[in-house]
Amino acid sequence: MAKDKKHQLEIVTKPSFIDGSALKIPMLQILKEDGTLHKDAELPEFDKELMLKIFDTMQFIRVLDERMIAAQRQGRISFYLSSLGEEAASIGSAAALDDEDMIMGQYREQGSLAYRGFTVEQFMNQLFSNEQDLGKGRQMPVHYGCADLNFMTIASPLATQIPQATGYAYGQKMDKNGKCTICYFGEGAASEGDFHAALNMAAVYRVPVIFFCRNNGYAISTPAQGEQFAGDGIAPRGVGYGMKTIRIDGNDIMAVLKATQMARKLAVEENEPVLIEGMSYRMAGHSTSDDPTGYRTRDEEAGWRAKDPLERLQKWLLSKDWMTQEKADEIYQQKKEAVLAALKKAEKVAVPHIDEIIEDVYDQPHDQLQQQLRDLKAHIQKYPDAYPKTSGRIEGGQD
Amino acid sequence: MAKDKKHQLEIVTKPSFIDGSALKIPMLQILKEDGTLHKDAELPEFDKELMLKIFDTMQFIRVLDERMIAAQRQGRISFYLSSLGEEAASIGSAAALDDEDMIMGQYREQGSLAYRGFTVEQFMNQLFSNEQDLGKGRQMPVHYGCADLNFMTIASPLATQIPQATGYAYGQKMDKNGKCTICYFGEGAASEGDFHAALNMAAVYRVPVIFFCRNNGYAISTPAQGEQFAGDGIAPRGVGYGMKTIRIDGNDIMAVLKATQMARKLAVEENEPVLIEGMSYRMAGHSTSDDPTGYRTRDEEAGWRAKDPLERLQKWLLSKDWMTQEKADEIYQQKKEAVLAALKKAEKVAVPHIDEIIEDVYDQPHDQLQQQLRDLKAHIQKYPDAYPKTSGRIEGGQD
Amino acid sequence: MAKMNLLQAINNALDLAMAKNDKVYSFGEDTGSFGGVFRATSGLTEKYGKHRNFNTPLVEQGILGFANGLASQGSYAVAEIQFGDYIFPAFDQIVNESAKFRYRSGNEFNVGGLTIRTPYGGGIAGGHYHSQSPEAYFAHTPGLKIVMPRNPYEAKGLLLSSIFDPNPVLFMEPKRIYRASVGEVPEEEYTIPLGKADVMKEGSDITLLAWGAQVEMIEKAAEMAEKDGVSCELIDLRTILPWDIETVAKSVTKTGRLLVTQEAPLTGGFASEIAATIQDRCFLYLESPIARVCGLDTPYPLSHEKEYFVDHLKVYEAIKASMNY
Amino acid sequence: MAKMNLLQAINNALDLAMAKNDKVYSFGEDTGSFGGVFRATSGLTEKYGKHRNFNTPLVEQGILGFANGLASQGSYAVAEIQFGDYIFPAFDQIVNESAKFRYRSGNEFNVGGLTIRTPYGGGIAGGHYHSQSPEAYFAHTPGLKIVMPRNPYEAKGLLLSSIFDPNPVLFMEPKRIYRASVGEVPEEEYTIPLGKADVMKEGSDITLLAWGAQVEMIEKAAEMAEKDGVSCELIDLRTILPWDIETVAKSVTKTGRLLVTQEAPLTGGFASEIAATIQDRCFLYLESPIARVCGLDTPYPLSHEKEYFVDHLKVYEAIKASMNY
Ligand SMILES: Cc1ncc(C[n+]2csc(CCOP(=O)(O)OP(=O)(O)O)c2C)c(N)n1
Ligand SMILES: Cc1ncc(C[n+]2csc(CCOP(=O)(O)OP(=O)(O)O)c2C)c(N)n1
Ligand SMILES: [Mg+2]
Ligand SMILES: [Mg+2]
Repeated sequence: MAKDKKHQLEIVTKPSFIDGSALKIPMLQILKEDGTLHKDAELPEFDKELMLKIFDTMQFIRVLDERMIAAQRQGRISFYLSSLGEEAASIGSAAALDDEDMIMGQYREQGSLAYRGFTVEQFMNQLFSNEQDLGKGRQMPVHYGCADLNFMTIASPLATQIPQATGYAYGQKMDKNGKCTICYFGEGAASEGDFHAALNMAAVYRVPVIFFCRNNGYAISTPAQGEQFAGDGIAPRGVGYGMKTIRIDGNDIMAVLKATQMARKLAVEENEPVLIEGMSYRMAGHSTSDDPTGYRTRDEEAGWRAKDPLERLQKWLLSKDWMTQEKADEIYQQKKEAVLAALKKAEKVAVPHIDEIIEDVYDQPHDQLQQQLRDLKAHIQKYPDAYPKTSGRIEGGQD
Repeated sequence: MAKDKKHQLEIVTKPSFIDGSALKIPMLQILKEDGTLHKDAELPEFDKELMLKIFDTMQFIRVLDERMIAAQRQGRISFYLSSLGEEAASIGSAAALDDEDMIMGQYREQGSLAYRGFTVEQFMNQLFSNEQDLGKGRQMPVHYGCADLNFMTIASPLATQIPQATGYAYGQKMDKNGKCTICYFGEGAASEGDFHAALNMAAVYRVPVIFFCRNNGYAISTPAQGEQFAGDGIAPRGVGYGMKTIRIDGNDIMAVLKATQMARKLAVEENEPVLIEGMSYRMAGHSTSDDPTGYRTRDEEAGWRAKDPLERLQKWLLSKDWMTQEKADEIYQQKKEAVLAALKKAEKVAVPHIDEIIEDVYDQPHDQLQQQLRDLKAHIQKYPDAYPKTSGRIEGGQD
Repeated sequence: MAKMNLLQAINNALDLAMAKNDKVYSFGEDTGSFGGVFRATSGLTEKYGKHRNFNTPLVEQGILGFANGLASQGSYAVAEIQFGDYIFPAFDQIVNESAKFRYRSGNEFNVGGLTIRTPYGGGIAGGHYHSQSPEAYFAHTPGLKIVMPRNPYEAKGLLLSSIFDPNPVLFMEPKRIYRASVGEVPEEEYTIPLGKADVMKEGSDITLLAWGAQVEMIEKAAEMAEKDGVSCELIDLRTILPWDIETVAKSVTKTGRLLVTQEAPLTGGFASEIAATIQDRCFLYLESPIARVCGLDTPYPLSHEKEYFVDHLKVYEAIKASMNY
Repeated sequence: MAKMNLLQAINNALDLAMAKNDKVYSFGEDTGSFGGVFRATSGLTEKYGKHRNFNTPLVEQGILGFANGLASQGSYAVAEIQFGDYIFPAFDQIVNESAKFRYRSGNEFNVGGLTIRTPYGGGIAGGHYHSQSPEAYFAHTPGLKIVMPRNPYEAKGLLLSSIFDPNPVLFMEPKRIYRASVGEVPEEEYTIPLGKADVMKEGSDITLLAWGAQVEMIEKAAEMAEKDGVSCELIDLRTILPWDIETVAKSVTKTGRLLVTQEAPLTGGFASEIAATIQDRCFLYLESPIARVCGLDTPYPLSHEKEYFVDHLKVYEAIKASMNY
């Protein structure tokens, strides 16, 4: 039975309206923009191997993003969406997790997936919607998913994955498997009703979930501050839900690592859901369909380029002698070649067989679906030139 | 163009997770439970006439609620939902407004409507769904509405009116008419996605709206604390949206008046949306369909009975000599008689004519609807005994 | 066998499912220890604990978002929406998420363990926000199954099938007959296959098709028509999506006439889908137009509920019209 | 007259509406000074200020909640949903609120000033979350009007009618032909009445019915069929709800055959409603079953878009099948 909360409230006799100024939330930063550590900072747990793996992954994603934006311009893929400038947020947080923790992303977290071991070939197969794509070519580019790597398939509708993460984490808690769920989303998606539902329910049920908001300043053309929200970003909302909350420099790999490591402990050991707000900036356009010059200045972009997470990490690695410039260049070169090779290979792979069109609607296609497929194949066979990608591979006559 | 907010953030180098304890919001109380004023309290603006009108309205609503619960038990109406114990919140806030401000309620704000001058006959016509009901008998009892009194028709889906209030207030702001909108809802409804949308948008657009949350401890059987939310109620959410916020004793008519008067000033003069959380208790069952003994204790109810808003006000009025016990008894008696008389009258009024069934779906019924009505009337005429409420009033043969 | 009403049969099915598999969870607004506003989940918290049957905050989109996530994790999530009229805030989670979860992931993930229970329908003086029959809103959505039982026996068997079916199922409960419909129900577990209509009674002149609470109307109307010498074949569709075209087409091929009735408004209702399909499948056999006996194209009114209600008299009149065409 | 593409025609209609009445407001995600992801609202902020054409936060249920409230206040609220696929979070505000606002209040209040604009449809390599045609989801909702234009001229006239129509209107824009469809459009204000279908071409053998972008398919298919000697009557339905039964029934009474095509999946689509109604109205005149040429009952796939697409070849084959029945 519920406690009568009211009796515990402090009483005042003079009205005073509080507002956002009642709660200013600072930002955790460990690695400064110049690549040196704050003196008194509390460091995350790490070793050389971990930091090199993170660097390697960041470099890979940087190359993949740059290369695929170009590939889209050349008309080789239909669409691309890069995580330029936000690599620390996704990769650093993935590095703080157990590989069996579930990842539920928005669409700009290719870094987390790469960190888990998704291969460059797997990326390419999805981007080219070919028959080797784990998603069977059904979704637009960058909608990755992989059950083996505990990376939930990305879907376009925004914020829907947030309450799903609460539910997934509930199952983990009930299974007592010591795992948690991390859920990424943008500050724009945090305006959706699903966000509100998700965080409130997670706090009520005390499930092991980490909500990681990438506040990158924009939702397509809409600036966060003043047009997406009027308050002090997303973090204060966590306080409202009674949830552990922290704001971090999302371009600081150390802050991301540290906060996520601590959040995971809270989640898994104390069933405390956690909200992390990572402050960052979307360096590229929203996607290849977007041109940001219509809504923001080059100056603003330049200001943020100085905070680049990859350069920052590289400087630190160099200063620590865990990396040399030659080695860094070599990694870059090697990633470029791998991406190019995989791209060339993937674009030659055929699209899925037409039979796949009715699979996975249900666990088994029902009679009407099977009939619809038969009719479609008969039609394709009548007009093979009109459907060149699939007509050549329909066997015999009408089956 | 958006400011780069990030540069204004304070930086910390040691992680610390904040939570609900970072923001404890006190409760404004002016009139104590014993009916005396807090010594140092800041009083609202009022005069004798206003306080007597408030008292009169509270007494009316108390009688109406009690009498209609009984009427439902007798099978005279199908459903009722009382505001027992929460009269101060709705009536006190309505009393702080301009009569041309829009009221958008949830369903437990009959007090606001009565304060505006909805007559006992008008209440009864709605409760009996008769042909004099302004709502044409289309909705369940207690779904009042009245354009003349600027009281938006109540609808059952929860929380939908909250973003509507934001939109309504936007129109008021654009019209520069100096009016505002008040929007009531329960702490349960505040879990809906529409709540989140509404408050965030109101803060972004700076519209003249007062969000009045009646936190009465329950949503049907679900206790607020711990099962509806884990945080410190609804007020801290306002802070998250960057909105002026205050928590008050919802059973204290003075606190309600004071907070709403100030909120209205903020809304109308400074285009500041305001969130008020009024702490109260739903003394009766959720509705006549509910029996609260299944989910809460008599003790808990008794504890709250001691905080009754009507008695509290009466004590204060008596102590101030603005009221005598005889006068109070007389008002009570008079309300009882008025309610009974109106009830007897309204239950004899016929239901709306069958022609009304297709009206107001669109501004004009289209051809198919007119055909459907003709068919229905022909059918009723074939089986007049099966549709006794309407069959007697269909003119002539098939028209 | 035991006498149960429809609510008890549903409660019993939930009980058996939760006993059988401890990854079955039941939740919704007020469904915890209180047992739900209709009491469909009563006793489950006592038996299975507050982590397996529990209250949710008041947010339908959250209930379905949570349920989708829980199901994708491998659990059986049985979510109650308090009234069918309040399912619309969850529309996106159902139509864009539940229904497309498997397809969009190429079967890497699925929410097959999801079942959504919700009471639907009119005749309870509920006005337009406690009376809607929203099945057709969902029937345009490949990936979903939709099930609507007509009585306690069917409800139990179909609900057990729905919970363990490897696809998301929307299970709509006819609340008008929650207590009124009483019948013999085996106490042990049993299932009724989804996607199969039930030919309740054979006949030769006309096929009467309904689902859920509306089945009572074709039964009563058929009784009246039989007295006029009309031989009616009665079919309960049971599953709205994917629906059993074969059984209906076979029946209409035989009788030459089809009447479909639904509580929901005519336009865009599921009766229209059936009529469209059957006129195609049975074109040469039809002796009269397929009749749809449905709600008016208005919201569900309160004071004119009796007039609005699609009762047996309206069905009976439509049978006569079809026979006399 | 000026040459405009469909987007320009819409932009022009918005411009004229805002110039005519200063209580017309336009808003949505990214629709402010940026002009929307398709640029339908570009230039409006410059002309009418940031209070009349503006961005919303990213929350469709909020956009519609806000729009309902604004319309109930007496304003003309023109809300854009960025893609038809993302309208579902607003489903409750549309189906339970906009549609029932006038009815439930006994006409004390209404949201007649509401117009919802949203691009819909496939053929743009968008996969199942940028290709849906959700009109049928709304067509089961008395109180709403649904309008879908086929070209720039129609789009402008119908949008102007929609904005000032005293009922809430869902205006669905065929995004595949936003730029591809170009035509002569008068620069001044004009309207095209809602609820009236357009008989684009008369014919005697078969009636071909479509709406929005799909009209192009019946035009192309008719060209092919005419070469085979089949005389086609072409109708653009224009308004899906309430729809123009009379015009369609009259045509089918004459031709004896009806083909309806839609982009959306077959089951539960609006073509089914049309088939159900017309088989009833024109039973004795039909020479072959009413043909529905529709999307498969699957989500809209990406790599098989061409195969999934309901193209003119599929329509043409269905014409032949109907003629040869
Ligand atoms: C429900 C829904 N509404 C709208 C969109 C269209 N849309 C895609 S991305 C986007 C902006 C998202 O911004 P944010 O959440 O901040 O993430 P970011 O792109 O900045 O990483 C919008 C409006 C969508 N995908 N889903
Ligand atoms: C969208 C929606 N979901 C569920 C309901 C059913 N319902 C009616 S009242 C209620 C509880 C509301 O509680 P609260 O908002 O706290 O208001 P109170 O009744 O306490 O005044 C519920 C669940 C509804 N009317 N609408
Ligand atoms: Mg963003
Ligand atoms: Mg409450």
